[in-house]
Amino acid sequence: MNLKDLDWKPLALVPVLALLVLPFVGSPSTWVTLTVAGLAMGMIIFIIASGLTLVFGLMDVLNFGHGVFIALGAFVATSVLGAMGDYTGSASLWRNLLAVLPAMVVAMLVAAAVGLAFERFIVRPVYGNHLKQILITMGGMIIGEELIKVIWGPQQIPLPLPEGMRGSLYFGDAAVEKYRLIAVVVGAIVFGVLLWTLARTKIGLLIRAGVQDREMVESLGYRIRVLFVGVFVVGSALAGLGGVMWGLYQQNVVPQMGAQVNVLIFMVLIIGGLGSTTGALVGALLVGLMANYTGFLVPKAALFSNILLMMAILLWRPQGVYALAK
Amino acid sequence: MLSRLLSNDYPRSRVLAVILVLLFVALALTPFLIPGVKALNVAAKILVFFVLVASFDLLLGYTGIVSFAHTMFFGIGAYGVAIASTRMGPGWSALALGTVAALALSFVLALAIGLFSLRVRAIFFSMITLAFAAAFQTLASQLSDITGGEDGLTFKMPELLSPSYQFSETPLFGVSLDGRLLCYYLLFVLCIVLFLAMLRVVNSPFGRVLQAIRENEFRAEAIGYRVVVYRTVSSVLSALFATLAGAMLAIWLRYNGPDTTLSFEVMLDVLLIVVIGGMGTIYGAAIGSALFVVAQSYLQDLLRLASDAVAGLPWLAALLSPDRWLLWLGVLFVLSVYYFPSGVVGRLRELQLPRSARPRAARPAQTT
Amino acid sequence: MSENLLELSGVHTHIAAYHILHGVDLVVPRGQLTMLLGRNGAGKTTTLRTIMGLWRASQGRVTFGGQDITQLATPQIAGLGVAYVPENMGIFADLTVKENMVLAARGARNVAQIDSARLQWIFSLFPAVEKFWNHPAGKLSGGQKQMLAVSRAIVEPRELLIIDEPSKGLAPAIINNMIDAFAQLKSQGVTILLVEQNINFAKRLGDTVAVMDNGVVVHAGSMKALADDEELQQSLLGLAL
Amino acid sequence: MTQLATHDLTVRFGGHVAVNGVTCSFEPGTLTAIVGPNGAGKTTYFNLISGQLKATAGRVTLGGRDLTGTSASARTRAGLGRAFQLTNLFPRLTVLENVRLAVQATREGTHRHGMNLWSVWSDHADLVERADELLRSIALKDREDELVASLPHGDQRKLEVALLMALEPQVYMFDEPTAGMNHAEAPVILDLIRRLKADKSKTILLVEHKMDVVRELADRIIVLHNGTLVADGKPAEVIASPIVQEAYLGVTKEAA
Amino acid sequence: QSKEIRVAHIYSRTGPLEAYGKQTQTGLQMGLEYATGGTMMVAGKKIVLIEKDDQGKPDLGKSLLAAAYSDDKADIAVGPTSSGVALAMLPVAEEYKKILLVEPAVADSITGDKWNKYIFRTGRNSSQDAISNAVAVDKDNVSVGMLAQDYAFGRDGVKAFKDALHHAKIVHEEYLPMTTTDFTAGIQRLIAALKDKPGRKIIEVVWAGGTPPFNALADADLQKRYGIEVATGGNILPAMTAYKRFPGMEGATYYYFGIPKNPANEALVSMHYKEFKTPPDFFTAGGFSAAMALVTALKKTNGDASAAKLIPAMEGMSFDTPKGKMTFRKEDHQAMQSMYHFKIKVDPAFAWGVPELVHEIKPEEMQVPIRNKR
Ligand SMILES: Nc1ncnc2c1ncn2[C@@H]1O[C@H](COP(=O)(O)OP(=O)(O)OP(=O)(O)O)[C@@H](O)[C@H]1O
Ligand SMILES: Nc1ncnc2c1ncn2[C@@H]1O[C@H](COP(=O)(O)OP(=O)(O)OP(=O)(O)O)[C@@H](O)[C@H]1O
Ligand SMILES: [Mg+2]
Ligand SMILES: [Mg+2]
Repeated sequence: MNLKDLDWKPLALVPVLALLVLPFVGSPSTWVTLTVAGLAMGMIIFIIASGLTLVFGLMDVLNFGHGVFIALGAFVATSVLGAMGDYTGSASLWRNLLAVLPAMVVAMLVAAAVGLAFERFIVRPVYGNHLKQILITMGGMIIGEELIKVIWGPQQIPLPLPEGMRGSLYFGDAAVEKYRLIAVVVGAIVFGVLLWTLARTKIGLLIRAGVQDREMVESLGYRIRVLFVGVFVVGSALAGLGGVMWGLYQQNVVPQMGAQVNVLIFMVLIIGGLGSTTGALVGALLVGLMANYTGFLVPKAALFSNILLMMAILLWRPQGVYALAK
Repeated sequence: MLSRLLSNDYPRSRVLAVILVLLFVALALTPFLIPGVKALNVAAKILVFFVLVASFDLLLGYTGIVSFAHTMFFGIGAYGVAIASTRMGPGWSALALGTVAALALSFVLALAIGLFSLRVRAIFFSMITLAFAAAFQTLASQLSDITGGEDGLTFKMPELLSPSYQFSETPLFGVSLDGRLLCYYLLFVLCIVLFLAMLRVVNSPFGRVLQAIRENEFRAEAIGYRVVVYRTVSSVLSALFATLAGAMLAIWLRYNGPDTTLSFEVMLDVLLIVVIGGMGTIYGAAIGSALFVVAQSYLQDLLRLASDAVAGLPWLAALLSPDRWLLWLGVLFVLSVYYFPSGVVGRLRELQLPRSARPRAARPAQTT
Repeated sequence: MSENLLELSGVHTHIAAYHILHGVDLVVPRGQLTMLLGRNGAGKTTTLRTIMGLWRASQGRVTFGGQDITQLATPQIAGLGVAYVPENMGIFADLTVKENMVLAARGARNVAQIDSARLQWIFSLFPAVEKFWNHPAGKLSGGQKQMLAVSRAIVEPRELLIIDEPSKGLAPAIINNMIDAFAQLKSQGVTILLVEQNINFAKRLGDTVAVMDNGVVVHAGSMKALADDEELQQSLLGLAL
Repeated sequence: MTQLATHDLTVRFGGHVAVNGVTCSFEPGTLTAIVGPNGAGKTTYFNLISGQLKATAGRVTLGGRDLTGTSASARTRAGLGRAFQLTNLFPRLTVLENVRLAVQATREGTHRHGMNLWSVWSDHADLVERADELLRSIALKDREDELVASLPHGDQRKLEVALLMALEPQVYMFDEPTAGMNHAEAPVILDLIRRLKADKSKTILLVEHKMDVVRELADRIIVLHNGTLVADGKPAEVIASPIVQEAYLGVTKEAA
Repeated sequence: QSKEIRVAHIYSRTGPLEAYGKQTQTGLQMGLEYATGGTMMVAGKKIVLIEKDDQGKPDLGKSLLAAAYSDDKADIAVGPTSSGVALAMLPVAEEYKKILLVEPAVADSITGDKWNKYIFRTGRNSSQDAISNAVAVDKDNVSVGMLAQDYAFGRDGVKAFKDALHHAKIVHEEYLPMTTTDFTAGIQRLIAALKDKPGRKIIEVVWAGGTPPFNALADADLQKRYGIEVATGGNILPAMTAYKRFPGMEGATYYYFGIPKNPANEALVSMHYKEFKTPPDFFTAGGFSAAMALVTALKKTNGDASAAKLIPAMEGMSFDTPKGKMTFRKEDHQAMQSMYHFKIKVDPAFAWGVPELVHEIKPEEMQVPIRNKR
């Protein structure tokens, strides 16, 4: 991308917001704690939302079932990590990573495989029809959640964070949880890879074109069918990864967790603008920051901070901060 | 006469007509045909959902607006009756005041939402209403001094509509003639009246314009219709009908809480019913509600039988366990979108139409 | 190698419950420009869509370069070297003109990889494509969209071009350019199949002609014969010209 | 007499001026053809007149009434009717319903009909009759119950025109009404336009690339080029002018 | 008089509280077996258990209870899991003039202002929870910051807790949305309020369901940095895994299988291990207690399940449970029961933090207010 073409205003929003609240927070150490935690939270949200930016943003598929893949990833992680007690119990970060990485990989693979089936049996018949997508993916969501209950049981399952990832790092009087820093690294990797793939290849273009006129893309000789499946599967895998990250953050998982984060990530995408990876990142960071700032300054409003943020952004840019599509 | 009543919008399918008549008779005679509290509750729920779903169809099927905030109005209606009855004590004036106040609030909110919808893309609008509805539900449970919070409100109805009121000592055909029965028939009559009213609205010149807007808003504006006005009127109307459905539910349940009327689950049910019944056909709401409510109420019983039958196969039994009834509802969801893309009513009508007039699988024409 | 690049024999097509094509027989000789004529609703578009695999023939055979393509999927057919411009032009409105072109160039991953001489040639034919290179294609004028649609079809060499009403909405000057372009393409050995309503266009370019009515081909022959034969034109006038 | 006029009408898209200070008025009883190369701004000019686009500058008046700033629907109600270059119908409604809706929109007291929530649409038999009549006039009567989406392209173009006719406006704006229409079918549309011309109270604007059609129908031709009005006059004169010959018909280029 | 006693158990077989409801059902079943010596007979009558699923929906619970009393001819009903459902059910019991034995819904108002004489409750109420938790921290020179969910239960819980404190001082109340997942802001506010206070500093957590704040609290290292402790009540075992990170944390619980020492509890634990290979949990004990109460009462009335007979028999009745003896208070039919002041120990053999008994808080030690208007 040409640097001159870059629309910097939305990116500037994040630091501007942070600086704006500084005088209100008062104590600089509290401000640092809130800001760093908020940004890191934003990164976690970005990871769980990243799959949906592909599926909803590019393919225009309103997948309410996305949450199921998040929950699935988290549940798979409970099984994998549960079997690797030696590694998670160790206080060494490296041994912990040796457990968490396979958990991520397995979760992504399982989510991808289920995503493949989901695409085939649930989503395929309804491309291009939002209403039907909403309905049928809701159905898929219910089925997925119930199947999770059949396999893992209806109760909450603990997903303890490996020893070495617990606790905080201190910068003066400000504390930052270690896990959040790990999330920042993972989020940055996901962001980079997504951005690179979409910018460097025709995939992004093809998908957007395919959404507008499938027949034409096929007539140009592309197997859009395969591409859509591929994107959906990658989206599901990212959701699985997000599930692992989210589950480890919460340290316990419930079958309903997917439905619980659905609305949040939809809001992030609306703020960010459909189909824009950068937008999703900005949206997630804003949401993470806002939650902490309002939670600290006006706790009563914290509940509605996301909605207020979304409304404000939409009044400024009705298509979200970065609108790819018209 | 009948034609006037039905606004000249006949079921347009013989099978459908027969089913509708049967449904009408069944609902009219439920208290006498099927004994028991459960059956009556199921029938009453069908009546309420019928009105609610039809009002949503006005918005979705006829105007093409996908809003997830519809249950908000349903909830407002129910809370109107609930709060008034709790505060003022049971009585007709509480009922009337509660309903009117709820209608007024719905009117204002629907107007605001209607106007806001103009600013954003349709798909954004849906997502925003989703967030909005969630916020409203939270608000309802937060304002516990007024709404009873999570616990909701349990209240009493006027004497005449209470189970304890007996207006005849001798039971008729073994059914005791009490306030509950009266309450049921009140709902029944309300339901029929509201249904006919909605049927009239969608078959009025106004209703036709709504369909045009749904199909191609740009062109509707170009041939001289003020899209904004039509959209807003239709949102408001559908909100008001939903409010009335909420009031009906509160009257029947003598209870209301956030989960009962405001939860996303209710919204999902409404969506599913619209699809099962057939979008853009008020009749679909009747068929859909009946099918869905009955399925929802008896699915667990059915599954119990099924899982007992396959008790030997643990895996299958786990899947068929009554606790997993939602799983099967989900499957039903998916299958109905698959196999009844135009709903039961649409399907039946297609079978009836002359071949040449059947809708064709066509890609939408490109518009500029 | 057969004489005819494309052959349809006895093709029937149903759309949903409707029987639209009733046994179409059509040959498109290699290296020639074939005109498909016929009144509104005759089934021309349906024939083209059937060739592209966008509708599936319920009976009959479509062969391309001797290979049976009746059952192939659209991308496979396109992959054999067929370019298609649909009636509605199939512009990706949300993408820029440049992005539209990049997609059409299957072999290129970005603009730099598109054969630049060919691109310059396209720009000279259709100046608007160059002028609006970075604009969203949806904002182009009707004629500009048509130019873009045709440009996409010729951005890379293809064996067969299928175009549904190329001259629709174009100003006479541009029609002239297009006629030039088709002539050049033909000289490079490209085979072309056009549906056309503009009779002058047809007369100036067509080598062979087929006239459709009611889902069948009612006349096929050389364009010259048809142009010279006033009587035949008269008898087909109601149908085609 | 109502006359349509544009004063210094301009629209800018970013740096691109699509219509550039066009001042022109159109008399009832005349058919003015608007010609110009692709992208000259003809459709955009129509969009500005009918209110689909907001002008950056300039005014549109009808019979002395200033319509600048009013919505598209208001302009339609004021008597401006247009058909679109790219077909733009109600795809999943029937042919009859498409036309009927347009008839309903313009009947005296639009608001009474359109906003009438309590009468039954089929009771307004006059509307259906008028729609029927229109369909007959464009030879689509036999397809009246079909969904528009399944019509062949040519028939959709005809319907596009039928919707405009149904509006019975003061000013008719046709944007390439016969594009993609067969030579045997196009006369149906051309006949309709001819009949309209006979009604001397109507103003007709026609964008058309087929010069034979223009020559036959137009009383006056105006030429747009790069958004600017470059020629205006009798058909024969305008067609003979060098700018039309060169930029539009491409005569010199071919010679070169 | 029929030969059967029909008991309807209405609970969340599905829905958000599915896991809790199932524990109650297991406990109830085991309790009935234990109390009847495996015969399921009382005074020559067979106890028939009818299960119904309220899905956690009050409206559904309400109509299920009506259907149970009338269509299924149930004599007595037990349940439900959620307080909201229970509150909606109360008037139905009154309408049908039959007993509803509430277990395990906790809201005070069930035996408070919404109470009617057909309502009994074996489960503990919020006040009992709050008072026992208060007992665990109520010392002089203690500053407490409350961390609770922002809705009726959270606020009521804090209020009851406050009312029960006599020595310690509440210096801050932090209410967070029920769905909170990021606790940074709330914890920062608590730190600000507590860190400069003299004496012991405690954050008392009143949290049910959702994401509990314990991990966030543990990660913030409050003890080390500011000397702030964390305290909270008991919970189901999976939720108590988070307690492992707070060795030495004090609080009070309703039940933990290792704490009470009595025959009923031994029976429950061994039955449960035998059937599921896991210890019984929070709500299993409740279901078991409800069964014991029922059978004891029916024995007293000699199998007469009418409310007219049962109410006098049950008022003031004492019965054995896994938590020792409980007594239905005459005034509001709330079962008075022991609670357990515990201290968390970390034991690698268990996946959760193990609560060790500090002190059994006997019913007499708790002034549980009577809130109904009788
Ligand atoms: N999607 C569809 N569903 C049903 N019928 C269709 C569909 N598309 C086309 N038809 C019918 O098939 C017939 C042939 O249509 P086709 O579009 O092939 O005609 P055409 O020769 O291309 O006409 P035109 O010159 O107007 O473009 C028409 O009668 C049309 O109504
Ligand atoms: N909304 C818009 N945004 C940006 N540019 C536009 C927009 N609408 C039109 N244009 C540009 O304005 C110019 C005029 O377009 P217009 O559609 O008016 O041309 P036209 O004369 O009707 O051409 P044609 O004969 O091809 O239909 C074109 O270059 C087009 O790209
Ligand atoms: Mg065609
Ligand atoms: Mg144009």
